[in-house]
Amino acid sequence: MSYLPFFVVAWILGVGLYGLVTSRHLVHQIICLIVMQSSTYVLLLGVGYVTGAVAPYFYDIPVHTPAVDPVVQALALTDVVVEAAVTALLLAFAIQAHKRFGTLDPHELVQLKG
Amino acid sequence: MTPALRRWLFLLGIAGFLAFYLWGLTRLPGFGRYPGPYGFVINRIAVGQTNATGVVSAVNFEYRGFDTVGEEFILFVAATGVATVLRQLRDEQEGGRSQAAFGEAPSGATDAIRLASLVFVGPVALFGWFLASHAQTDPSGGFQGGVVLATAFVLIYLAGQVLAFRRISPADLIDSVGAVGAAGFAAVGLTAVILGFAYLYNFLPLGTVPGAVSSSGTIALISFFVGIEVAAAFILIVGELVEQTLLVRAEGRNS
Amino acid sequence: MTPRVADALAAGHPLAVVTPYTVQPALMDALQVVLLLLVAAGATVVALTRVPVRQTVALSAYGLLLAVLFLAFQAPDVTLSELVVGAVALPILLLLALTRVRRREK
Amino acid sequence: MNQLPVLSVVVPLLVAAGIATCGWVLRPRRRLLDGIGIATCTAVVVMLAVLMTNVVRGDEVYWFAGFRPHRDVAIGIDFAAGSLSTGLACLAAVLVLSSMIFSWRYFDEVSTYFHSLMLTFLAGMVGFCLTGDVFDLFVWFELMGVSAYALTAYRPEERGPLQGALNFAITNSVGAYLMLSGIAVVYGRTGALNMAQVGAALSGHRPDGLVVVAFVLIISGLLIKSAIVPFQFWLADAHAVAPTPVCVLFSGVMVELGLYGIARVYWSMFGSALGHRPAISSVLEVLGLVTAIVGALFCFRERHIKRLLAFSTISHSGLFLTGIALLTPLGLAGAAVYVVGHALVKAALFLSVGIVLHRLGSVNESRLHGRGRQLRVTGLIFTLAAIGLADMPAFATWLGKGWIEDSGDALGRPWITIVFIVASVLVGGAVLRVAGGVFYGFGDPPGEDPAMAAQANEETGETAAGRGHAPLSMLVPAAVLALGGLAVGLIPGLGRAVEAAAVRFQDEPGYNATVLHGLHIAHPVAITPPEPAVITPSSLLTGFGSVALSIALALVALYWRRMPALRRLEPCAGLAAGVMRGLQSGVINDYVTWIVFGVACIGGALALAIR
Repeated sequence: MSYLPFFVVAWILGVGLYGLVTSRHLVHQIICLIVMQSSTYVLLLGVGYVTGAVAPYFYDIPVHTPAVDPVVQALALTDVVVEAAVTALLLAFAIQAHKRFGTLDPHELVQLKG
Repeated sequence: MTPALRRWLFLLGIAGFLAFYLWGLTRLPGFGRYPGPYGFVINRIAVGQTNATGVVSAVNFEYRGFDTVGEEFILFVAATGVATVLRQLRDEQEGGRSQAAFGEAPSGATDAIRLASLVFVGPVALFGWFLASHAQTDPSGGFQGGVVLATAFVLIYLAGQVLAFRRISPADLIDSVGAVGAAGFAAVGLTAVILGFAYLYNFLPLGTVPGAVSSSGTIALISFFVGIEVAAAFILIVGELVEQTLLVRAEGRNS
Repeated sequence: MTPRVADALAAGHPLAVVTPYTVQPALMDALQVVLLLLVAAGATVVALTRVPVRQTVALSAYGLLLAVLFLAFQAPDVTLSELVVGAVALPILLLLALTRVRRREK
Repeated sequence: MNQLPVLSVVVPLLVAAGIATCGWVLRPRRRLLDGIGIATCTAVVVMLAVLMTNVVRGDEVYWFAGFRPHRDVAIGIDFAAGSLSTGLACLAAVLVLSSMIFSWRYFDEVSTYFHSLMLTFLAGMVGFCLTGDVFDLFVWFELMGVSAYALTAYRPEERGPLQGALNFAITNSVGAYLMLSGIAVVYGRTGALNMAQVGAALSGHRPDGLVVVAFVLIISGLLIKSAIVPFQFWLADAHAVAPTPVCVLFSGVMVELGLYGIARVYWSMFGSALGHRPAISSVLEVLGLVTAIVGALFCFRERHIKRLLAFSTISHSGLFLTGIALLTPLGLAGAAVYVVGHALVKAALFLSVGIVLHRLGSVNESRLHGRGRQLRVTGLIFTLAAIGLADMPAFATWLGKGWIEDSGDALGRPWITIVFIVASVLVGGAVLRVAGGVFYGFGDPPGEDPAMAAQANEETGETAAGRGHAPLSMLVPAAVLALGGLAVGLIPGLGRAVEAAAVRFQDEPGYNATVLHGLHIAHPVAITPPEPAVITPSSLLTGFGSVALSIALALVALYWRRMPALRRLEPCAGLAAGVMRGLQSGVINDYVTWIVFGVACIGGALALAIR
């Protein structure tokens, strides 16, 4: 158990990269990028977890109750926003590329070469 | 590069990379053994310093508030970028909006979906508002609230009211609102500078009761601006994409 | 580091603080293991599904799984974000983009 | 409290949002919009210049919201402004300012988007330079990146910009996520995000897998941004298609910021923790030298002038990395001065190409051959900047390059000088060939590669071509930048000042004490003692020699068809060109494969060396 989350992190990253490299469709590649990024959420929350501790909300529990790390959660939140922003921008590019090239296959989207 | 060559190069690379990555990951303290100190220190001092019981929000909007300024502007830039890329496409294609496509639901939407969508608009919007205004107490905040608020608008679209969607969210207005949200956050920080404190210093009274909605000073204010910015950015992005799908439909009809 | 946490960790025994959110440690462990394996499988399915529309649906389900996992990691804030973004907002954006792209192909 | 560091980031952000808010008011009032943009950039330049004078005697640390470290634990985010970081931020602001002035009359139509994006880009770059927190570094890295992707696709009505933007965005996003993984890994060990605190927590222990992995992941993201082989592919695609005023920023400073990031994390977080300086130095040096040669070769065979300049940026990025890799104060100082000189002359070159595009409607060297004769002033500026790029003595580029070579010699690595001469002769030869062919009509037009011509011909859309004359708002920035490259090299006492800044930058314990304890370090000490930054007769000799060789190479390239001995070599050149085309395939899948492979190789090499 102790290292299982980190193995899962590496697996998600690897699978995301594999999908990205073997893909023949831009939207598919964008989704693989999302998968790849999701490995960073699991990693962030994984390193900040404390066994047996509570979530860092002290509304109805005493302030000195052991709680998990709030910082990584804030970082993961930022990460989620970045993901949404980058994905939106990439999708806009993909739509435009489709309009200009008539295809979403990265192998045919080649205007610049050499 | 041929596909076979690429595959072999990739498999070789990824094997090496994963072995290397795991070499590092297995030297972490182990799951559930976060060593501190950053999070533990924050957990101990946050409630006393900010009167916010949701420590994650305190970190997001106060201790690491400057990260969030950057994050909001990333979203702002993405919305601007989407508009840059897609609006030109729209202008060159239509030369006037395709009236024919108005008032239609997206393909495949049954009446049941339309009705359900309409019914949900109010509660979803309310929920979004609740989330955005309770950053300091509950696991919520401007970001989640903003997205939920934007979802309410998307429901209007799902309900088939494209015209209504467009009327409630004219692009120029949404542009401005989003920018005001992003600027508002940055300006709250700047106000502290003008008052002679460090940037983003929490200069408002913190309230007396930890966890009350009116507590924790600037956190609630910032969360509110973030909510506006996020909602506007998402509505803008969705709106641009919706316009795109409509355009295509109009094209299909004309040809 | 908070001394209590440090001491408890050094002593190697679980932190026996009972709160409204406390879950039995063994149950929590089991839950986390199951969810982690599901997430790993979910990521694999998403990355290997080659039809973009199906992949988007898979992504939405994967977002849901991640959200539940984050709940088990005691991160309700991130759960909520992942729900609204990963499971709802991003799939909507992707579907809109795919609608646009597919119609052109006709 | 000195508010300048934060104001130089927040002011452009607020103005960007303000411009977007008042979009419908400003859109018809183009001059007002330009004026606001230029005024904001000027304000940022002034603020950063003043900050420069403040930080000469010691780094300035700014804690956001007033959260100072609590018993050596940083609970907030800090900006740590040192001489080098502020100087680089100031350079970025100067380049944004000149691009803004250049685009005053350049685009036929702009909405408010261009100005908003340029200002957020500027804020991202300044934030990246000044921050002292590693996650904050990632945030500004992303803001910079997202603004840059959007700017690359600013003319989405063409095909090239979209492909360029997609390749740019996907490769750099992969890099950003690798970097974030590295940050998370190091956080899992130290529980700190402040770079000084991480450095303090890591040092004093034996370096193990975690430290090596975190280091490699973080620098991988930055190496991708700085276009080091084998991560360089995106750069040429993005530069070739971005609007010319944006290219100035990409080449002049964005790529170099990646290298700055590597130096920053090395000398605050990992330097003393990793140890094994020779191994790290060698790995980075090999990357730098290979990049220098590969970039120069691609540069020399290119006919699309913007792409040619982009490849020369790759080559120079390799040279800068070599300077940093020596891990000596003189090497770092040389790299810093080289970056400044390169940024100024490269910006002048890009702006001149922008004028050519504006007037003649093409960037294809073959088609432009001799047609630039009417553009006398532009030709003069381009030639001056090209000589500067060929590292002519008295230019800042030559000073910086000379110091890196001196430092390499002192370490017993004479091959650095040889590689540097080869790279700068190839790059200088290519740029001077363009100058001679396009603006003076020397020699024969270079053979037209059909594929390359197709690319270059598409490049027309920025402005309606065939303008009567180039306005002063385009010529003046280009001329000022080119002359600036010369002027910086002539500043008396530059060497001593920059080397002092480099020593301070490399003083890891000093930086930590300044950030965490607020101590003022009067006499910083670097691990390697500084060598004198002087001008030796041999550096003058190599400087003039390599410029002479560049000119000779340019002449050979222009007249080779009239030399029978060289015509026989044509098939070999064709073969080499085929291989190079195959590598730079334009397919994103290939680029990501190279990233994975490259990271594995760098990681493997460091893992074997450090263990």
